[in-house]
Amino acid sequence: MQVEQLTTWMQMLVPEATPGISKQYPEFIVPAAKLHDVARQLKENPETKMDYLFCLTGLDRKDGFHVVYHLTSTTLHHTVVLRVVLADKANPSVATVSDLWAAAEYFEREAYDLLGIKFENHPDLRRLFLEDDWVGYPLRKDYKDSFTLER
Amino acid sequence: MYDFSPLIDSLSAWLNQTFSPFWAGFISMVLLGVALLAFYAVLGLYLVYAERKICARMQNRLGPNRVGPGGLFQTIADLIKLLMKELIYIRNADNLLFNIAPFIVIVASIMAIGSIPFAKGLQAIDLNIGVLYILAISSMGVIGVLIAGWASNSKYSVIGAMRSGAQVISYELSVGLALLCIIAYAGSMQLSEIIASQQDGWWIFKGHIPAWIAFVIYLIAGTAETNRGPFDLAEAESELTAGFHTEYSGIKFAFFFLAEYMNMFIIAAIATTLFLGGWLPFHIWHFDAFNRIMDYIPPVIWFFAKTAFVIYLMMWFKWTFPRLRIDQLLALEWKYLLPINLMNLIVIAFLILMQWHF
Amino acid sequence: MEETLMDLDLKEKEEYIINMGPQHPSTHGVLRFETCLQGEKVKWIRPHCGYIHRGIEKMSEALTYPQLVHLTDRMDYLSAHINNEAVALCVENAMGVEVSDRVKYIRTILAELTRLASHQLWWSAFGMDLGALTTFFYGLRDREKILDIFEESTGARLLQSFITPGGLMNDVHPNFQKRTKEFVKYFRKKLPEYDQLLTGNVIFQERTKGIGYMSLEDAISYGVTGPSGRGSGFHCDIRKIAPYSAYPLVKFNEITYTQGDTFHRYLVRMREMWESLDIIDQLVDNIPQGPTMLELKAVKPPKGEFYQRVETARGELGVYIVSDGGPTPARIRYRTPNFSNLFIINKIASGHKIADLVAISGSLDLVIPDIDR
Amino acid sequence: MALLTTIKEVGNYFREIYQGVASLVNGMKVTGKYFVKPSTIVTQKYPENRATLKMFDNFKGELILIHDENNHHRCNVCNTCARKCPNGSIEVIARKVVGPDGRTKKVLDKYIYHLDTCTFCGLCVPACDENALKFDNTFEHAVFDKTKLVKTLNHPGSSKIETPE
Repeated sequence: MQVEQLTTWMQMLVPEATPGISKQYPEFIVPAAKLHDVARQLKENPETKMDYLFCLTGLDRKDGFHVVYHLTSTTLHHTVVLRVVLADKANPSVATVSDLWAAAEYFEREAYDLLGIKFENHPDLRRLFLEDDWVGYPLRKDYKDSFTLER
Repeated sequence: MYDFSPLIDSLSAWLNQTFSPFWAGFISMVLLGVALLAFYAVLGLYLVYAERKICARMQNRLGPNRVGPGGLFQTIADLIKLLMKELIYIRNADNLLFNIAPFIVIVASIMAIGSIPFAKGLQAIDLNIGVLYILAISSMGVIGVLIAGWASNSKYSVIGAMRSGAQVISYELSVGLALLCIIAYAGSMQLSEIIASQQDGWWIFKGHIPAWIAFVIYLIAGTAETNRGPFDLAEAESELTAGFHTEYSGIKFAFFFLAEYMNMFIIAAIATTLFLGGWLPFHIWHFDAFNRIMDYIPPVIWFFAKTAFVIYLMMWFKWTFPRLRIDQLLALEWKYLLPINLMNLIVIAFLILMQWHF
Repeated sequence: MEETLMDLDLKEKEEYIINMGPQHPSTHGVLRFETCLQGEKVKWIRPHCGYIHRGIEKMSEALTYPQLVHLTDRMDYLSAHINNEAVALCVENAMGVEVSDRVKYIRTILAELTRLASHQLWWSAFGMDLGALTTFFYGLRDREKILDIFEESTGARLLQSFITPGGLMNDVHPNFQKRTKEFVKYFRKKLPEYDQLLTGNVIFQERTKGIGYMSLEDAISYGVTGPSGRGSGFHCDIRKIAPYSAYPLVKFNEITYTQGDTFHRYLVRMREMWESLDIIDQLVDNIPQGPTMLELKAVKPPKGEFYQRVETARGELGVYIVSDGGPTPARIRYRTPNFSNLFIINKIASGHKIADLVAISGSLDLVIPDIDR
Repeated sequence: MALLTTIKEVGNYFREIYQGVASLVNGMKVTGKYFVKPSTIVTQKYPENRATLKMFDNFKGELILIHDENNHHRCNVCNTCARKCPNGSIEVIARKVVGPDGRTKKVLDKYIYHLDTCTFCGLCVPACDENALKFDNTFEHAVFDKTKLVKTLNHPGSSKIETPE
C-alpha cells in the first residue's frame, strides 16, 4: 500500500490521529486510549497486515513519555510508525499490544524497566534487566545516580 | 621365550621357602597390590597425557608442552595440584556416601585390572571365569557413579547419575553379548585359555564377519560403558556442567578422572585379549621369516601396542563425534546393537555347529 | 512436541527447577535459563537477562556520535563492524550526506567478513554445545585469519570501532585486498570440511532434525530475525528488503528454509557463509578509489528522529536516533537482534529434552551482551 | 504386499545403519587427516617466539606521545584529545611558564593516560592537529598493580619541539 493510501486509511480509522514529524516512515500520533484498537486493526486488516512489530521504543521527551511502535508487513512490505504521547509524566500508562505481537511483551518489559511506562493488561510486567528492588528508571532524563557520566 | 611364569614361580617358591605359608601369601599379596597400584597410577596419568596430546593433534594444537620435555610431566603436575586442593564438604549432602563413591569407582577398576593377562604368566589371577569376573566387576563402577550423583545433593548430579545408570544397565547387555560371541568360539571363559585358542590366528581374523561385527559392537558398547564421548551423557559438560562429579573436588575428583581412563584401558585390554589375540604376536600364515621377526618382539609390547590402538580408536571417536541424547542412546542399544548382537550370536552358533571356523 | 505444556502440567504438579546459567557452559555468557524439568523433559523455560546490562543507551546520551560508535562494538561483539555501520548509516542519512563508493565497498566487505567470522564462531560453539569439541578449534583456526585481516587494517581484532559516521577511521591497509582474496580461497577449501565433520554426521542430524520447531507465524510475531528466522521461512534479510552500502550492487541469495527446526537454522548459516564468500568475491577486486572520510564540519544530525535497519550476523539491528540537533543524541535506541531472538526459547524448547535445550539455544546463536546492552 | 513392505523396511533399517556408519567414518577422516599432519598445527609457543613475534603496524596497543631523539614532543596542550575521548582516559595537565619574551604560555606538564579505562576507539590520534600521538604496538599490558596502568606519557625532562612560527 502506498503512503497516501495508508494516510487516508489511518485518517478514516482514527480521525484524531495526527501525522508525525518523521519523514522516513509514515508516522501517526495516536491517542493512548485508541492505541490497542488501532494496532489490532492494522494487524488484522487484510489491506495492511502489519504482522511484524520490529521495534518498540519508549522515549522521555519534554511533552511526556512517547511510546513508538515500528510496524511493518512481511507480505505487503510497507511500514508505519505509531506514536503514543503520554503527557502524564507521573503515571504514564498505555494498553499493551503483547496480545497482538509476542515481541511486544519483552519490548514493553524493557520500556517498563528503564522508563517506568506501565502497560495495562501486560501478562508479566516485571523488571527485565535491573533487579526487582532497583529504585528509579534509568533512562528517564531526571534520573541521577553516582555512576552517571557527567559531561 | 618371554614366558614370565618361571620367574613368578621361582619367586613364589622362594617366598614359600623363606617364610611360613601365611606370611608368604601375605607378602605376595602386598607385592601384587603395590605393583598393581603403581601400574594403575602411572598408566592412568599417561593415558591422560596421551589423550591430551592426541586430541591436540586432531585439533591443530600442540597440547601440553610446558612441564617436562614435551609436557611429559604435565599430568603429574596436575595430580600434585589436585592432591593439594581443598576437599569441599557439601552441606546437606550425604557425607558417608559422598566420600565412599569415588573409592567404589576406583576399586572396581583396580579389581578388574587384576585378571588381565599382560603376557604369558604375567597375570595376577587367572580365574576360570575371567570374562564373567571382569564383566561383573566393571559394572560395579556404575554403583559408585550413582551414589556420587545421589549423595551430592545437586540437581545436575542426580540427572547425570540417572543417565549413567540407564546407560550402563543397557550397554552391559551388548558388552556381554559381544564377548559371548568370542566365548562361544573359544569355548572357555578363562582369559589365558582364550588367548591360547588364538595361537593360530586372532579371533577377529578367524571368526569371519560375525567376529568383526562383535568387535565393532563391543567397541561402541565399551565406549558407552566407560561414559566417554560420544556417550559421555553422565558428564555432558555442555548440559549438566559436569554431571555426577559436579560437586567433587581435589583428589576425589581425581579418582573419578583416573577411573574413567582406567576403565577405558580395561575395555581396550579386554578387546585386545578376546579379539586381537592378547599378547600374541601378529603372524601371517606361511610367512615364516616375518613370523619369526614378530616373535622376537616381547609379548608385553604386543599387548600394550594393541591396547593402545584400541584406546586410540576410542579417543578418535570422542574427539570427532557430537554427543548423543539420552533417548537416542537407549534407542541405539535396544533398536540396533541388541538385535544385531543376538542375530550375530545365532550366526556364530551356526558357524561353530558346522565347524566352519578355523 | 508430542505433548503440550498443559498435558505435562496435568500429569505432574511437582516442579524440578534447575538454573542453566548465569555460569553455565551452554549459555555462552551470563544468561540464566530458569528451567523446569520433568525427568529429562523441559516443561518451561524462563530466561533471565540483565547480568551484564551496562546501560549503553543511557551512556550514549552523554557522548557525541563518533564517540558512541565504540560502544556499539560491545553490544554484539561478534558483529562489531556491522553495528558500527548501523550507527554510521543512521547518522549519515540523518545529515543527508553520502559516503564515497570506496567507503561503501570497504564497509560491505568488512561486514561480510564479520558475518563469516561470526558464523565460524557460532559453528564452533554449536558443535561444542552438542559435544563435538573438535569443531571449536577448527572454527577458531579459520576465524583467526579474518581477525588478522581486521587487525592489519583497523588495529584491533575484535572491537574495531573502525566505521564511523562519515566514513572510515583510516584507509585500509594496502594488503587488504590480497589478504582477503587469499582468505576467500583458503576458506572455500575448508568449508566443505565443516560439512564433512559435522553436517553429515548421523548423530548430529539426529540431534538437530525436527528439534525446536519454530513456525513462521511465531518467528514473525516474536520478531525472530536473521538466520534463526530465515530457517522458518521468514524473509527478513535487510540486505534484500532495504539494501544499504554496496548491497544493491551485488548479487546474492537470501537463504531461507521452511522447516524451521534446529537443523535448518544450522543450514541457513552454513549456506550464508558461501553467500558471504560470493559477495566478497564480487566486491574485493573492484574497490574504487576515493576518499575514506567525508569532510564534515561537525557530526550533528538535524532535529528529528531517524531509524536505520541493518542485517547483522544474527538478525535485524535497528538504530533509532532521536536528535535535538545537538552533538549528542537525545535518545538512542538499539533494537538488537538477540533480544528478540531470545524470548522464543520457551515456546520452541519446552517439551524437548534438556540436551535439546542446549542445541536449540545454540542454534539461536545468542550473544548475551547484545541482549542486555 | 505386506511381505514386500517388510522387506523394504528391513532394507531401510540396514541402509540407515550403513549410511550412519559411513557418515561417522567421513567425519573421522577429517580428524584423522589432521592427526597425521603435524604441519597443520596453528598454535604458537608464545613466550618463546617473542623475538620473532611482530604485530601489525596498525595494531592499537597503547597510546604514546611521540618523542624525537632530542626528547621533544609536539603536544601544544590544546586538550582536543581529552575532549574527544569517550571514557575520559586522557588528562592533559598544563603548567604556565614565562617565556624569554616575558609572555606566559602554557606548556605540557603531564600527559596522563589511563590504560585501564581506554577502549582503543582510536579517536584521539586523528583528533590531534599536531600529530603528536600514536598507538604503539606493545601488547603485554598485564600488571599486578592497577595503578601501573595510569601512565604519564611525556618523558621526564621533555619539552615541546621548537617549530619556526
